[in-house]
Amino acid sequence: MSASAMVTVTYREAIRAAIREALVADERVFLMGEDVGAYGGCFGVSKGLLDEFGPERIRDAPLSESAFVGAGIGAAMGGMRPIVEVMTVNFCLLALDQIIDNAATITHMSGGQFAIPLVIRMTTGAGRQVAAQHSHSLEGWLAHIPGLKLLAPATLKDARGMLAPALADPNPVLIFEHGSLYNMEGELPADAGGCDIERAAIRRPGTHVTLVAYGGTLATALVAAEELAADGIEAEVLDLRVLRPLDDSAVIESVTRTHRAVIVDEGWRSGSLAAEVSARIMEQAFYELDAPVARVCSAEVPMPYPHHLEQAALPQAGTVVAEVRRMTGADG
Amino acid sequence: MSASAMVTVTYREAIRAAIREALVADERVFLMGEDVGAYGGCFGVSKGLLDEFGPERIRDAPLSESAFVGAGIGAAMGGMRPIVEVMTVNFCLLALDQIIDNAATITHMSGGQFAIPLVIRMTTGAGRQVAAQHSHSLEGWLAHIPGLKLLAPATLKDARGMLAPALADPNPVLIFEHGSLYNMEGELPADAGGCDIERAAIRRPGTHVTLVAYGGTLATALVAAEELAADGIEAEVLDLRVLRPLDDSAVIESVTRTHRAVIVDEGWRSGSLAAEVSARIMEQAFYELDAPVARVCSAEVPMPYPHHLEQAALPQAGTVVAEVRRMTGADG
Amino acid sequence: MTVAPRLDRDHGQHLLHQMLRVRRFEEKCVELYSAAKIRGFMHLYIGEEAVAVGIMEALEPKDAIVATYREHGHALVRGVSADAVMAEMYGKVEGCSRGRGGSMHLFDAATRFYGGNAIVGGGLPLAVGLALADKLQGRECVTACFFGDGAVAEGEFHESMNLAALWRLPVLFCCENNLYAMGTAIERYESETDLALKAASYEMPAWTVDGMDVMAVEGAARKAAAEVRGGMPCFLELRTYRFRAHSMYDPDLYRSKEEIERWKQHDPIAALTAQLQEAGLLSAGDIEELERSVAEEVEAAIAFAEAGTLEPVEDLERFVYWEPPLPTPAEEVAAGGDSTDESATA
Amino acid sequence: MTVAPRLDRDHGQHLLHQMLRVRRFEEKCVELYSAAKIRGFMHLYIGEEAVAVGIMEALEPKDAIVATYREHGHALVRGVSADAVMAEMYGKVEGCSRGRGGSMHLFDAATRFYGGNAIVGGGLPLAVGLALADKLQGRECVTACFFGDGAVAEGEFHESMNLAALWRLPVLFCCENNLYAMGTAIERYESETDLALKAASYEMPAWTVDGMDVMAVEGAARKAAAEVRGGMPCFLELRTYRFRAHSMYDPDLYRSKEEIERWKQHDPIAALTAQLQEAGLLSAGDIEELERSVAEEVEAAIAFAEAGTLEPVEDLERFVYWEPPLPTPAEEVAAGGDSTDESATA
Ligand SMILES: Cc1ncc(C[n+]2csc(CCOP(=O)(O)OP(=O)(O)O)c2C)c(N)n1
Ligand SMILES: Cc1ncc(C[n+]2csc(CCOP(=O)(O)OP(=O)(O)O)c2C)c(N)n1
Ligand SMILES: [Mg+2]
Ligand SMILES: [Mg+2]
Repeated sequence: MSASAMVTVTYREAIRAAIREALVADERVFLMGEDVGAYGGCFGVSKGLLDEFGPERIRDAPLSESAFVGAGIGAAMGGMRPIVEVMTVNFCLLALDQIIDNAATITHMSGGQFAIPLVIRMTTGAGRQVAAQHSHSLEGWLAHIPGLKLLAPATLKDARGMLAPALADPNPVLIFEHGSLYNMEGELPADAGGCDIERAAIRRPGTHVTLVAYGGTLATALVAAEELAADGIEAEVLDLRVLRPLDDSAVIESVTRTHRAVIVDEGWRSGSLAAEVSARIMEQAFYELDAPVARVCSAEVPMPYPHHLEQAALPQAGTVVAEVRRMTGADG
Repeated sequence: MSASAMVTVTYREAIRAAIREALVADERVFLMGEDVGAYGGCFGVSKGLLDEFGPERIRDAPLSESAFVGAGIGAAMGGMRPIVEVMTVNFCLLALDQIIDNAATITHMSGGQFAIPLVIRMTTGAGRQVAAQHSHSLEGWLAHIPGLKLLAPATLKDARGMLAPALADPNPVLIFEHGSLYNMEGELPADAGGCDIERAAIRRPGTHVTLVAYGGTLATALVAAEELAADGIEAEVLDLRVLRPLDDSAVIESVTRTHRAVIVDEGWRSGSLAAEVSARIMEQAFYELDAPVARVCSAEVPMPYPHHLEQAALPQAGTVVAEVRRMTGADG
Repeated sequence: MTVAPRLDRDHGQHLLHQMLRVRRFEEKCVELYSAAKIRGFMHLYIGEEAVAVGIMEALEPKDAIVATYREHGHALVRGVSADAVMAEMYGKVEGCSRGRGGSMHLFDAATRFYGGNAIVGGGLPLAVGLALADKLQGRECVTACFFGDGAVAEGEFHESMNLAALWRLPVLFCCENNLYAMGTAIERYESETDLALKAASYEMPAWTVDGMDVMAVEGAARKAAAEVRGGMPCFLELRTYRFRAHSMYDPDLYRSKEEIERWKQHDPIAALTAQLQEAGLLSAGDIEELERSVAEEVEAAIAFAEAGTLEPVEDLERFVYWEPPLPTPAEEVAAGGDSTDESATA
Repeated sequence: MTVAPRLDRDHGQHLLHQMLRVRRFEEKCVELYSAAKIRGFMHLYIGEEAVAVGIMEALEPKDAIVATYREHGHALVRGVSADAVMAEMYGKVEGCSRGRGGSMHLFDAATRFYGGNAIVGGGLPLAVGLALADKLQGRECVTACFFGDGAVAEGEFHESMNLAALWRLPVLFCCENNLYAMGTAIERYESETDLALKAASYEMPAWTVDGMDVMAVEGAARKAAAEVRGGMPCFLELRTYRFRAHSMYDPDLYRSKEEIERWKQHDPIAALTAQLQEAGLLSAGDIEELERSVAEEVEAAIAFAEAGTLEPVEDLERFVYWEPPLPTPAEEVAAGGDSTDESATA
């Protein structure tokens, strides 16, 4: 297979390839988390890696989120390059003290003496009827914490490319994989490598409105944009990619051209990342706006189990379309 | 002492009086937390209560934040009215799974079968040079969670009055006491009782700009307002009081009159409650604004120990004044 | 600890009936899952029925239960009707959690069934709190808290054990040791696999019980519950095994077919059936009758669930905060005269 | 476990010197706190010096240390200079954490001193991770993790003990049992106060040691450290007592004056002094000389801190993310030839 050949992969396989590559490239890298080994990862991401790399480097951890996340921090300080998998974002609630008070803080608190080259991966998001305790979408909320970097790969390229630069980063980097994306399939160059982990990306250019999305909502925004295009409304879709530090210049630059914005965010509306984006547009592009910035977020309810209620709680393309029509006066 | 006599009390004493009253009034009420008993409470709030009510009702808990917060939830479901003290907001990071996945969720997840009449008190905020791990201001961040109610008493009256209605509420209510307020002294009626826990309050009327504040930043906003008044700028100071559900109608009503707003918030800027308030003004009062809404928040840094850096990191009245001058064109 | 209660015909058949109810109910659930009637995560209790059935025998209606996401059996045996459980799994308003919870979040105030908790270890502090409430209110109740072996590794286990022992709270800790936490075998995540030793380090009485023997479980539970009512929390390690995968998503590749087959030799239902037959307490006709009544109950539950209603989308944001009393689904069901209530908690 | 190492003149005086350094340093800190030179929370180690001094004797420069907010002693004895510690408490750039951390957050990369953690139990997972890094990189190092008796109640203690024992990580768990967690006596928050039993439930070797006897601590530490280097984590319960209040804010009303006085009879410094004198290994002149050199060190540290610089406010947001190598304050100090380094880790 030539270097530039394209291969068909899923999001899951892209992540696995990135982990595999990191393990091969650097002896200091290891993967640790619940069921990453014998089970092959709760979502099958690490399938086969135990056989290839053995139990020291593909390390099944007890149900002890606080301790193994903290151990990842310590191992990073001790010279390793751990990839810690917190099975899903829901369980990181048990490890937040370690993440916030150690990972995000020790570099500063020590006056810059210690780097924390740690990567924490988590599956996030709802949509599979797994109800209130298993459907959190907390990445936007965690973006509040200084000292952390947060990434949300929404494309195959990002799934494949974000891990390497995250591991090379001397700071704790949290990568959020949206559960609905694992089976997404597409083409990637066989030699696809790292990508930048600093900038937002325009996924669809447009001139009438900016749809800001990330992770699980990128697809929603793209669907909405297609629908709007049928009406002659050209929406620009901006994928934040990096949730902290936020690439607000990309947002401002786009809104300065389109004069309108809708933020599509799976987090609960109040205190969402969408609120932060809205506030930054307020502060940096108020005089550019032709209409108030709108948010399409999750309903403020613990996720209900039934399909129809779950879908009603999640941001839908139809709602985005309706918001845009309302703000462009195209609704009647 | 007649019923309407005024007494001089501190914020600490006002809270103690409220706790005492609740213990006397209702056998189901008990106080549980680290060092609430023999030590008298980390900040002296519960001093004397152990002697008066005994160790069953003033219950010293082990260093086990997750378990005793969860036990408070269970006890509330079991018919009690627990007041759980998490010594400081910093340590609630160890109990967030219980707070988010049980306290905030069980009522919904059970289809409305179970009420959770629980009160959790925490000291919050910085300003005492206790450095990064002990200076968090997370109440605005926690306001993201549906199912919780969050209160921030910033006055003696609220310190005295918020507990009773919080205990009467069938939902988990978190009360955040700002550490800098405990020694605040003033007058209260001897028979001061409960107050509403639904509405924001105007602490100073004004016409030129709305300063939105809560908890520890109310004093900052009031100082700024005084300074602005000397320049002929009349700032309205709105104390949010309730961080969830947010009384946004009060915010919108005020901004509709003043056409300008600055939000003063001790939380880190990105993803702060101030962002949410700004976004709601954007959505509900965009066309009323004469200038973009501004935020004065904490610098995005784990709190440094030295006094001068800590003060530089915290929202200061001078910064608020400068923001207002800038947006009113009064800065030169 | 295998003080076997007296095995008479009625009691023996009652235990068998309860285990069969769980087994057949869940077997149907598998079909319904394939038919996409049930969705989300679903965890089967098949193979472990003796645990819930044996423990519940020692509980009274005033007692409380806290369970995990693997709790269909506990709910059914406790007396939540099969109708309400099935409707819940269908996401219907008539479900025991009004359809909001699904398989992992069965709740029922009427039988003091406090969930259905899907965070491993997350139910333990709740159980401690329920027991504290009972103690403070002078009620001589037991709170039975079920959790897996995997939960023992969580910090909340440790904190909860200490609180319960320190404050002498009436909690019956029931550790369902099925030797695996998802795909990780216990010896790969616990440095000390004798779980009773953990309890000892909190000064809490503890016994290890053959969780495939319903009579042994009942005996241990009765003894432990008596201690608990006397004011001393107890810990039971119930050695059991799940015959099925962890959840419907699990390809079950981390353990051998032989191991599963070996354990199936200890099927608690087959074992009790044989024991009763040997003792002449169970005829072929009895078995037929038990199976028939169970099948009827399950079919009725499916019909009930199918006929149930979906919550209107306009009501999406209800129950985020508590609403003043309306009749709960469980109360409605109870008012309709659900007869499994008494038998289950007898 | 009191295998006393040989008590010769040099070694005995060295131990005494180390304990005196901590004691006198902290006594000065109290004055400086009253003078508002030091602020925030400050927790004194006075009375507990034998623990840090004895343990550090068993450690080598390649080993790592994780401590709590009560860590002045650990830092000093480990070889972080008194200058750097004092400057840190003054919040000066010359401090061992550049002034950003203060009393509770002493860090020093040069001596592998990983803080200074003010969340009770929060350091334990870090220690496990540091040990894991050493093990994976084939380094035969010990990570000594200090924590209080109160931390034993936290879930993180349990999770960390299990991880270390399960993976056989070279962690030396040093539980400084001073009988109180703030104002709560151990029997009021632990159902089982024999903490060695906790370790047993993870299959981890454990000893209880008289923490007021520096020779006993050293002996136990040497034995345990040897085990740890051999690949088996160990747990030491060091029975000690703090003579002062929990922190500068604590009115200390939860224990009796008599209890404190009784413990002061076991002052580790007085005890070693008497022991050395009895054995003829310490003259009045020696004591004078030790006190003089310690006083000099402390005075020099104060002068150093006073002369230190405050970080410019413009630099407020530095170090939130890691910056490419500049010489750290500790390296600058080390380059300046700080002589306590060798003696402390010898
Ligand atoms: C805190 C937490 N971490 C991880 C998970 C994912 N998870 C669900 S069940 C399970 C295994 C639990 O094993 P065990 O406690 O033995 O119960 P069993 O499923 O065997 O009944 C895991 C890892 C979870 N639900 N909660
Ligand atoms: C998680 C957490 N909860 C509460 C506190 C507040 N606090 C600080 S020290 C302390 C007592 C700790 O006691 P112990 O572990 O015995 O250590 P000691 O202070 O006696 O050395 C408490 C409750 C904290 N720092 N962290
Ligand atoms: Mg299990
Ligand atoms: Mg202590």
